[in-house]
Amino acid sequence: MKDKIVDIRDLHVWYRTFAGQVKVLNGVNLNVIRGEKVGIVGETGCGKTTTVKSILKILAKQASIPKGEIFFNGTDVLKKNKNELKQLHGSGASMIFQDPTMSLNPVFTIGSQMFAVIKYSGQPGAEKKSVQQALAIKALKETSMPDPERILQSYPFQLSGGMRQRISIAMSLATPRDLVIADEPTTNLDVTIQDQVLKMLKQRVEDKGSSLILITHSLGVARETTDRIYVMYAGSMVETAFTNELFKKQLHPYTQALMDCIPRLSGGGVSEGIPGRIPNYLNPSAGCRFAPRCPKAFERCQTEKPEYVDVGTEHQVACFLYS
Amino acid sequence: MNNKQEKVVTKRDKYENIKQSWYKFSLNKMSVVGLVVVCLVAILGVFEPIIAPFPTHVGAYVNFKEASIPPNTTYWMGTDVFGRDIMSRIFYAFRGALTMGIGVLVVVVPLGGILGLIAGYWKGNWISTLIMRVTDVFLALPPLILALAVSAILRPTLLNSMMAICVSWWPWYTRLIYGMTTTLRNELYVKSAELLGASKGHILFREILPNCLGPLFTKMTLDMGWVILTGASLSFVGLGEQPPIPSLGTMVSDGAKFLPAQWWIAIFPALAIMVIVLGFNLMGDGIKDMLSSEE
Amino acid sequence: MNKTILEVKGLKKYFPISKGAQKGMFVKAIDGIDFTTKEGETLGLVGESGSGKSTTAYNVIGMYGATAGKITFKGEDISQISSKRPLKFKKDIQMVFQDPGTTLNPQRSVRQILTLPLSIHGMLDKNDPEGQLIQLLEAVELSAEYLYKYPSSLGGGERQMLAVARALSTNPSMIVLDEPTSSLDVSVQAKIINMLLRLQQQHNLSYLFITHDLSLMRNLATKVAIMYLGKIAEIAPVETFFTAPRHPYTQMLLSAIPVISEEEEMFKQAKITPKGEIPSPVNVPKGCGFNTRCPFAKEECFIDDPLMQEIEPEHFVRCHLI
Amino acid sequence: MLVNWLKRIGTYLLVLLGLSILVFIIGRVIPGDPARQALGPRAPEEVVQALRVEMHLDKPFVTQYVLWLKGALRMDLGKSLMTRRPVIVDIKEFLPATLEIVSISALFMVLGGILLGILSTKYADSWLDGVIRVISYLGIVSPAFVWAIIFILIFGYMLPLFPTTGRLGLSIISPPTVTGMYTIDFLLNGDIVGFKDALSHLLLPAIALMLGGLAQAARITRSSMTENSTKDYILAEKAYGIPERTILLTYLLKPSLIPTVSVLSLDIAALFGNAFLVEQLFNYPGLSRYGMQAMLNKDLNAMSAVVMILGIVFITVNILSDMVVAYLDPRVRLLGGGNE
Repeated sequence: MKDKIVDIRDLHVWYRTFAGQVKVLNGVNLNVIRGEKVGIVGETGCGKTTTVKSILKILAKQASIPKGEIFFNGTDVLKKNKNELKQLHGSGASMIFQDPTMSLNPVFTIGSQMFAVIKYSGQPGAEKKSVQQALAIKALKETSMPDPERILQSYPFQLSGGMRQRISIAMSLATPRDLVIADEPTTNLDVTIQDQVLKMLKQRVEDKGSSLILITHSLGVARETTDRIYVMYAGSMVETAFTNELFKKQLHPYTQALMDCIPRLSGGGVSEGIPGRIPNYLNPSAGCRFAPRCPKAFERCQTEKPEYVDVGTEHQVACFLYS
Repeated sequence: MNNKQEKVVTKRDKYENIKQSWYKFSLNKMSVVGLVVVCLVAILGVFEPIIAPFPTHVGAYVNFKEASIPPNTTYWMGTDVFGRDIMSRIFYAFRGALTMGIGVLVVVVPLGGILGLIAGYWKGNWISTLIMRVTDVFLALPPLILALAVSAILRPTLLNSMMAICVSWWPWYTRLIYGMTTTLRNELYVKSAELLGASKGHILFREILPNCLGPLFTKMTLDMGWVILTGASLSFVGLGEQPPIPSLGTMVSDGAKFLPAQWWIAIFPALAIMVIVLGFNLMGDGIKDMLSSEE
Repeated sequence: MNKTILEVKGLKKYFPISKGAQKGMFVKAIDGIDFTTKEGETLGLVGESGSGKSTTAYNVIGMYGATAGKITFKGEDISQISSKRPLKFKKDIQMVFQDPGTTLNPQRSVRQILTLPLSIHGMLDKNDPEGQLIQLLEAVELSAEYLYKYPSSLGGGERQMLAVARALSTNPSMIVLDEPTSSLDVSVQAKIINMLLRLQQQHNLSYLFITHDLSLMRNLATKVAIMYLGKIAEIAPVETFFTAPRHPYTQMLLSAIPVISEEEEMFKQAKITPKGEIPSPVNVPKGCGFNTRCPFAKEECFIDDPLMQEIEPEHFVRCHLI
Repeated sequence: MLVNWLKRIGTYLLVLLGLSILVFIIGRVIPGDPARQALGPRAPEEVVQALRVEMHLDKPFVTQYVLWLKGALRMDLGKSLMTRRPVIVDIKEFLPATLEIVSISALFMVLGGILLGILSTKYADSWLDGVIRVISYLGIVSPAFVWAIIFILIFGYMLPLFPTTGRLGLSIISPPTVTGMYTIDFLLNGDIVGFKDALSHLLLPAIALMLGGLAQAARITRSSMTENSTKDYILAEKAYGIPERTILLTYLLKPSLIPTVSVLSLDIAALFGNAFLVEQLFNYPGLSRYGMQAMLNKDLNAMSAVVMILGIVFITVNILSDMVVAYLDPRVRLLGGGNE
């Protein structure tokens, strides 16, 4: 079996709120093979960010993980204590965030932040300033940044959103990483900048041979950047397949409905959208969470939670139409 | 959908709101402690003639036989040099303290608030700069000193010391509301009200002000404590309520002369001040948590 | 049937810079644009951040007064700021903003929000005020129960529908929409787009629709104008705009859009790979603003700014290559 | 950049001028006759009248203000009715004493407040956090003069470790005045015994003064650090494996200090206000006590002088805090965006 960088099994994550426990993740299964680029596509509130944050154990204080395992490089992250985690964080994974105004520390220069990242990445000789400087400039050049020396001295607020996201990418790949996680890295950028940043991210990940988890709400972005796509709805995966396979044929009713809502460059109008609202996570129904909005739902969907079933080469779906 | 249904739905929304707010308020147990303390102080202050063991001791009562008795079963907090029961006098002083707090806020909040609204909304033109520069001048002095200077002019009574604190306290509210209004006036709902042709009065008092109430109530609760504290400081130097009417500041300053032998004369009023201010501070924090928006 | 409802001539909007190194200079948000819209039509304004599309919308609605040029609405001049305009224009042109989070006052109930425009313009139906409001809600597919809710208990999509209801309340003839669905999910966006199209049919509304999403524009607009650095690069009816774009920037933008089907790839045949970033609108490059990023830039493009040319009826392009 | 600083100092000078007008109005509105007050009821009318002329009380209000202002600029602040000496002499004597106390409590406040803030963030929701929060509540809640009384009670009588009155022990002769601050003058003079005695006299009033500010600083630091700890850039740094301690003490601390500094500058200025009562209780001969008596005895010249000095101190503290904020926050430094 190709070795799996990340293997999440039946992960449940709950958040403590004033009204009680909000059961966001309801049994998530996800795996990433070494060197593979995996996309997670889903709408607001489906739990995409919670899933990746639980891999890096940077969930909010109110979050709790009642059930499930997360294997990173073969060891279960949830069982690890503080210093064991150091190795995972040191050279294991890195994360790029959505909002360019918040992804870099506003009161430190770009240089001081990059040097710190390199220093604690466990690279040989990383303590020496000169090595840090060299690696940082090399990383910035690889992300086609003009005049890296000036960039290292400047502060985040002096740079445009596009440049800041490029710096985050450079930072995450300045030292070899097993896994890069990008949470909607280009959502706040203009289309022409987004195109350049996505192509560059894909290029850098391939050159460094690390694997990528790309979170996005746009199927188009996922189609252009990833090898395999997980479609997520209300706290669990509903369908997963190789990218070109998924765009040829969608199996799960939610994925089909999502496709029809996307306005096409070739025109022809859009569907009437998906009726109803995202389920309330406070006391979600025991059955399939898409059932109340699903045109093909039948009695069994209301009571039973569909299992994740194989329906072809690497094509899985969680729906009673197929099991 | 007639009025009855409207009542039901809004009532349900309101009830839901209250339950949610109480949960956030009581999340931190200390805020509940604060609320209890404040209620206790209010009850003791208002119903002092009934509750206090020696209501007559409040006035110009003298009984040297009972002078300077340490705390015992009859006089729980002991008596002062004139033989008056300290606990009853503290209860009465609570009433003075609360009247001072409420009296000052009732004047200062509307005055400072409206000036802040005007200065904030019309930021950039001369009226706003004038208001804010005058506010800066008043805030260039620590509030206690300005209050001291003003009360030193007037005859020392409770009312005059309240006026003195009003003079030095209104700018805090102007600056608070000014800060919020300058950001709120760019919110889209304010812009759209303007574009619809709504009157300036509507925009200031129905669109902007309701969104300032959260931090405003928090500051008012905290300030109840600070105003009482400043009032106590004024009466400490003799500029507040004149004897024989008891006020916490005067009781502390009189008692200070008899330290350490008759320690209780000064210590109990001092603790009383701490308790009041503590109560309002804890409650203020609770209100801040309650009104903070994020879940 | 459809005569011109809105005409913009040589519109300019400069913002003076009061602080920092560039003190005394101007941000040239709009640097001379011309376009017209007919009744019942949707003009789409497309462009990236800093192109001036939102500023144009704010000028039409009257949040800003024009620095130069003229805006005429149904034959009357509305170039000045909204507070200086006669009340009837505040009734006839309405706006829907981008951010669902702040477009409705969180401290006022839906009923108060919808009543405000009606009471300002004296259109309150005395004997059945509730019925009138419920009718408005039903026009945007919201149930009567929403009347007594507060914005905080509504989803992003529902809030935008309410914003549309507020805009509809004074039955205007034009609605300006500034990226109304860009912060919403695709499934919610689809609902709103279809609703807007239906309302346009029923009330013969004309829309000025601002967005950065060209695929959305393809399914909504009758005519599309693409803006770059405060100027219009190309205007064309929607069919020609997507099948035969002539301006290099339009082609670059089309080729940058991530699409989800093979037939859409067909529209990106120009394959101009996007490069560089939009320069700052303070010191606009000499000649054509796009010369720093244009693969076909000739020597002439760096000298003088090309003029708008009408290469086909209703199809204008501002480029030296034509 | 310089233009910004000049503009800022310009507004502060304007505030100072406004303050002088405010103080003058308050001074002059005093009912009763300051000249009669100074000379006492038995003084003959013409002597009182002469004093009144000398104090320009007969001239119209505006000219009185202009004369006073001109005098102030020439350091001639008129005579104090209480001490019968030029006010400037009193100030030279009393100001250093108060400055000494205030600077020590400011030092305690800044270092202690930030340290406690960091500790309670690091050990958030642990027993230590609980203890610190209780201390900070007690500190915020109780006025300086209550702490003064408690200290006098404990250290004055029960366990006399520290002196609770005056500036120097009776046996110690005051050092040759260089700065006017005893601790420094003793050090310059190499007199360690004197230095220790002066310091011990300072300790209790300084601590009583600074507890409120210390608690406030701790609370603000804690809340802004907790808020910043969930921001994306901190999560990213954790994900990169930067050790907890480095994140806490550099990347989280620096942005979180910005709100603390502005609160601290207000509290340091407020120290002078609270010093009024503390100096009274510890009968510490500082400027605040002098100002207090001036107010109680309606000594106009002394009162105006003290208030003006407090205004100047407030403005200097504000300018210092603006500088520190400019250092902490590059956006303020480079964009010149002053916080109102």
